[in-house]
Amino acid sequence: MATTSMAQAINQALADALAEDERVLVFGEDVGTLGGVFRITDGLAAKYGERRCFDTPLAESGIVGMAVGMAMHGLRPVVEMQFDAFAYPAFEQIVSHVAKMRNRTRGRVSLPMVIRAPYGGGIGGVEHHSDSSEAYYAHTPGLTVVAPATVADAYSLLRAAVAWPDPVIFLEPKRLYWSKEEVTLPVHAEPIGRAVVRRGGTDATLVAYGPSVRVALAAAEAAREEGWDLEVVDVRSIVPLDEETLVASVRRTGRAVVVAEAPGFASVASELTALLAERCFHALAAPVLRVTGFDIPYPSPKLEHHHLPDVERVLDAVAALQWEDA
Amino acid sequence: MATTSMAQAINQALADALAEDERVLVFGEDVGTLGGVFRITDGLAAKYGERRCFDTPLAESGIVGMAVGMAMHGLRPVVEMQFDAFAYPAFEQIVSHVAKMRNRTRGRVSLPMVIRAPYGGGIGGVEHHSDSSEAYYAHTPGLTVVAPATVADAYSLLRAAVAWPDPVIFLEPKRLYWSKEEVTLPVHAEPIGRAVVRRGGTDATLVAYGPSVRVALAAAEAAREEGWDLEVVDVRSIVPLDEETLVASVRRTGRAVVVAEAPGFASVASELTALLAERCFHALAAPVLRVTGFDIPYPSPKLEHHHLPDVERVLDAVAALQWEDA
Amino acid sequence: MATRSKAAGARLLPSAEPVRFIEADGTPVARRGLPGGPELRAAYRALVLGRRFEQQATALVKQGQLAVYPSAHGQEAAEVGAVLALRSTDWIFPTYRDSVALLTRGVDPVEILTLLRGEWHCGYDPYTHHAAPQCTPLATQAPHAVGLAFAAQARGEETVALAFVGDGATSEGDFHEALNFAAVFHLPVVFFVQNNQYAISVPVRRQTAAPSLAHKAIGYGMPGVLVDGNDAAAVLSVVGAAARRAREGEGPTLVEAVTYRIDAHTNADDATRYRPDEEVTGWLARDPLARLTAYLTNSGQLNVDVEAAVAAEAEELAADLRTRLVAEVPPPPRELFAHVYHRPTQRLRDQAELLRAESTAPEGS
Amino acid sequence: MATRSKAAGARLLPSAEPVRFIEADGTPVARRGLPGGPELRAAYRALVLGRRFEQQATALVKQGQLAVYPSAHGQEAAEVGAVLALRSTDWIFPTYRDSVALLTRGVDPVEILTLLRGEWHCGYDPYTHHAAPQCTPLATQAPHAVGLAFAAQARGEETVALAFVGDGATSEGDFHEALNFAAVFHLPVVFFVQNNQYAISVPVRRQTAAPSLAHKAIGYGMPGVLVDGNDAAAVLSVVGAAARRAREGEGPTLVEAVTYRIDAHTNADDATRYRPDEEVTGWLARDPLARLTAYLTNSGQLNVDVEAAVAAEAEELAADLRTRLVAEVPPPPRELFAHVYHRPTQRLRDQAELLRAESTAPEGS
Ligand SMILES: Cc1ncc(C[n+]2csc(CCOP(=O)(O)OP(=O)(O)O)c2C)c(N)n1
Ligand SMILES: Cc1ncc(C[n+]2csc(CCOP(=O)(O)OP(=O)(O)O)c2C)c(N)n1
Ligand SMILES: [Mg+2]
Ligand SMILES: [Mg+2]
Repeated sequence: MATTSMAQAINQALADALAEDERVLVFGEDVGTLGGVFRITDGLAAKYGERRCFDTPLAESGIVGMAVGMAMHGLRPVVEMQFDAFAYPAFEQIVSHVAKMRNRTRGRVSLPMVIRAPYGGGIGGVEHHSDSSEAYYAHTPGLTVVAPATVADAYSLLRAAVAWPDPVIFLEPKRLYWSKEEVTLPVHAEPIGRAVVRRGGTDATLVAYGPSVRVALAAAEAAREEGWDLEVVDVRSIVPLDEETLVASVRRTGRAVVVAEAPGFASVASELTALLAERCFHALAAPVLRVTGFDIPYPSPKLEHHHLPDVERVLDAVAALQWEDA
Repeated sequence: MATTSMAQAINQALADALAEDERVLVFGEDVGTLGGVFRITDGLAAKYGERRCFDTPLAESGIVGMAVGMAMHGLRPVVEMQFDAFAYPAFEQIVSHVAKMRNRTRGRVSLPMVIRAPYGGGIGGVEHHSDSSEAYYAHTPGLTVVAPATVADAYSLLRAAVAWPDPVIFLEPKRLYWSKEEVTLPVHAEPIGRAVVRRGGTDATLVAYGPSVRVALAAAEAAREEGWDLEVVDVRSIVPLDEETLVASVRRTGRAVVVAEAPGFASVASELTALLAERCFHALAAPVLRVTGFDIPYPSPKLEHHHLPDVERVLDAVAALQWEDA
Repeated sequence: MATRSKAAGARLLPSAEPVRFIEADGTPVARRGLPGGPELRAAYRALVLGRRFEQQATALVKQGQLAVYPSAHGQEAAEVGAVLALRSTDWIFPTYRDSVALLTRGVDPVEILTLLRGEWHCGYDPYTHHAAPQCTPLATQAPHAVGLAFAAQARGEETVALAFVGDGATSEGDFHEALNFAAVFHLPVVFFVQNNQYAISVPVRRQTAAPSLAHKAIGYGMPGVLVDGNDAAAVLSVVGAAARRAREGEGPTLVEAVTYRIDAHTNADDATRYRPDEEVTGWLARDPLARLTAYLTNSGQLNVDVEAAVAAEAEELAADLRTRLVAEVPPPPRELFAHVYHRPTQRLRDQAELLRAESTAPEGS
Repeated sequence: MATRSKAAGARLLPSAEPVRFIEADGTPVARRGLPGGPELRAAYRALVLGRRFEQQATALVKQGQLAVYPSAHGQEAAEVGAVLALRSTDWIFPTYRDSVALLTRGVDPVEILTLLRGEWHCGYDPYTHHAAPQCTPLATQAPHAVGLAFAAQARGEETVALAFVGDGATSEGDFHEALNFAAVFHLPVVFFVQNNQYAISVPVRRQTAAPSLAHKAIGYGMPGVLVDGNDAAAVLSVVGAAARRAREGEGPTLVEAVTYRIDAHTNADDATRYRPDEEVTGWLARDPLARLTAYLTNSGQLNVDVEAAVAAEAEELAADLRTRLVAEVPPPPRELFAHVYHRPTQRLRDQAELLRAESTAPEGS
């Protein structure tokens, strides 16, 4: 067992994909010579050459649009958006083409491509460096949206994403880049579309994905002191969503809190809450609650800790699950 | 009382705003000489001059970005996106600037501006002409998102939007442009942020906005035959949301169906469902159900009727509200 | 950035006047460079077929058979010339306006009209024809052409990618980004701008203050060429040269074809609201088909037999289109869920089942 | 589109060599057009203060007082020259890199650093200083400058708007759209591109294949000017002329200031990964402050007393900044909800209440 960071795992996944499949290309802003501002593509240009890993001019719509044309013609582009807020210039390409090409052509033209973006907050980044934009993509039919929470998943889900026949938005929780696990790569590739129970429990279910999984696990740990035995489900793949695993857990525990960093309004957390409330209606002892970012622009570094869901706030929500009714 | 179409009401609202406030400007693609592809700005350039209502080069990010600069410096731009799917090129300007400028500057720089877009389907439009993009905006803190459903509201809410101190995304249900009402303009301006009960009822609440309000009303009418007395709430302002009116209605009826045209996943309908499920938990006799567009790219004209929520589908959902439990 | 000299730049500027081989009345400007008989007769045939197709499509709109039709009447020489200058393995990236280009490429007219008939978003197989789906969001197809050219080059092909772009669409950010990427990566792309003088109602002088759209090329370090878009011979030659450059590894070219949209933007548009009739009349006198016909006839390269044969072929195309189009049925509703992903998600399967159940439920239940 | 002549276009092209008034060693190239003593001494002062500010900011990063600092070391002449060429009522639209421009505009250094200290997104009042918030999403400030210029013109003001843009940011679609809008509406805007040779790690030759960035101007029908960005006198003069043109109703200008980013992109960046030390050394020899100092001293326009006074002022600025910055406290958490809308929505009031309740709850409860 080696100690591996999430950044290393993603780097390794890209390297292995480049090595195994000559159709794979990695490009974006500063991903070549520099190896990316987070060093995720470090060494790839040197090892696989400038034709396989390279820098582009500074234009995100151009990057994604070019990837569309490449994917149409037999390549498997993996592009990096430097931060997820800097993918917004590419929004039209993503929504109107990336998401729709297969459907538009009745399945004749598919777009096997991956758009990677470091996402989420908690790193003390100035404005525009801490957005969580998964809701925009999750709401757009045709996109596959994946957010790993562990080092092993970062590797295996990225490998799965590169091999996936459809375009994948791959959201890398940037504050976990330097988090480490004992894991030897390559790990067996988990298929896209399966949630996982990270921790079994009987009293209530915490549902989370990406950077919030750690918060949920820490909250579950802390909840033991309060006498609550909490289950934690890691969604992993937002689209397609593994409803069955989520529903089964909440039907069993009868209570649920959804934890996510993005502003809560009209969000992925709204969706998870709505569907659990609907599908677990008869099993619920309390309403499904949400702990999300506030409905505000992402705050400055010195204020972000107020905004981010933390253990305390999750425990407060758990406490509000009407235990007296039980 | 005059018979007025929604298109006329919006035209009149723009004309009255131009007449009353010289800081108001109307611009976009084809809004000047042509009067807009839906003729919404018909006659405005002729009446108020080319400096108040004019055509721009064909670039939506430029249009919205220019409006930001104007709003910073004392004007009140009202821009038209030709169709809501053609606002996607402006997404970065909208999310990273329009929505954030006031907050960024601690309230010093506000952006009183309106982005109008014909939205929704049902007009037999080819690809990209029938999107419903409200979820993208509703999820973005800092934007006010309004969707009128009636001729009178189209007038009064647009007047309120132009006078509003914050940027407003004004979504005009294009398939209602030619729908008419007996109404004499100007009508008393409703403030932004209030939902309205369009039809009282006791058995269940239908929650809708924009083009779906008509569907909900028609369904409520049809439901009488089945012996159901349905209440219909028109959300009108998605952000800020009048939770109290919605919650009060559903607490009273104990049942709810949310109707919206956009794909349902991670949508405004998800939010409405989640919050009603949470806040009305003890009053609910059945889960809050959703009737939305499918999670697919908007279909071609000959297939769109399969996709759009219709009376039958709403009635099916109402039928599924576990009446046997009541 | 290669060199900083003004001269280096000026070399990339377009000529003052558009390249023209044949005058509006059919008189050849010069013989040098003029494409030969077989090539021009092929263009003639494509022009006739293209125009007949357009007429038929317009008639079908009137009959309610098409949801909408954006006509390229007046622009046929540009449409035809650009496509015939390419190899059939070269890719084209057409817009909603470029149905004649697709017809010239050999796409079945019925499949071209699938989109406008409202049955599906694209009726033809892009791979069969090396033609991307007709693109509606303006300028967004331009970076796709760049990416395809990149992939072709990476795969060692000689493929060229040609992106059709309207004058209005040159104002979009994607146009800028695409040209820049093509130039920086030195890719085999031809950006073919049809300046038909209008973006719906907005005239090109309100679209740009530049001396010409072709002048934009220098800002990317690629050559810009102005060509008379109503002269099929000139378009063939200019696009042919651009494609040759691309194929020989000399990078992208920006071509501006100066032409005119004779009809309204679409049948739903009323062009009298924004342009005078005289303007249209003036351009009708520069008709691309009449021009080529006159030249070929005057120079003895076209006789009545060929003319009659092509006319008959055109009528047959129109008749066949009418018959087959009305017989077309839209895809079954379940197909709405079939192509969103490589296989439908559980959620989509549930939604498909809901729809199926509705349609099989007894009426009124 | 005005005229179609090649000449009409070529007039808009930049000169082959950047405009330069003072050589790197302080020798004047020519006296003609050289700004006078008072103007250059003001520039000298601003350069010294700017450089001292940068040093202090870099030191504060090392002490953990700033989250990040993107230094403009090496670019001070461009920063200072562009601002001093304007009137104080003209608006500037700076990026994250343009703190020295803000300092030159008179913004309190503490307020400049609010952003980078992580306390709020913008620390100064844009209206007090006619300076937009420092902009991070690349090129997005350019259309804002266009809109502001439009509004100023509509209100009958003489205001000019100047947008700072990096070389990398010229590749973004918003750059293209902004220049086009400014030219079509003939607005009083100066697009001031600081070509500091890199966009983080990407050199400008991978950003564009154009002869120069200034060559892009012709594609919009506006003049493009190349200027030595390390020569404060040249920048003052070129931007001054562009602002004059703008004010006189002659429309926008694109200025490319050729300069160099001596430091890494930010403190978080490691520039040795993508550029050789010699390159930096070469540019250090063209230092903007040394150049102006040499010229002013050699020509007797600067004496040791003035030099000492400015140096003292710079030290005072740095000391004051240190003291006041560490004393700064971030806004109270409730302010997170105060400015999202003109008044908080019910939802935001609820969220503010949640946060308030948390902070007043007894520890561990
Ligand atoms: C991004 C985007 N914005 C707006 C539209 C709506 N629209 C369709 S065609 C058109 C005019 C296009 O003009 P031009 O590029 O000159 O092409 P032409 O129609 O003349 O062939 C507009 C504004 C669109 N399709 N895409
Ligand atoms: C839209 C967008 N994409 C990416 C980034 C990330 N980013 C920040 S600075 C930078 C390089 C900018 O280079 P340039 O425009 O030359 O300005 P400089 O930093 O050299 O002053 C990049 C890629 C961003 N801020 N905005
Ligand atoms: Mg046009
Ligand atoms: Mg730079």
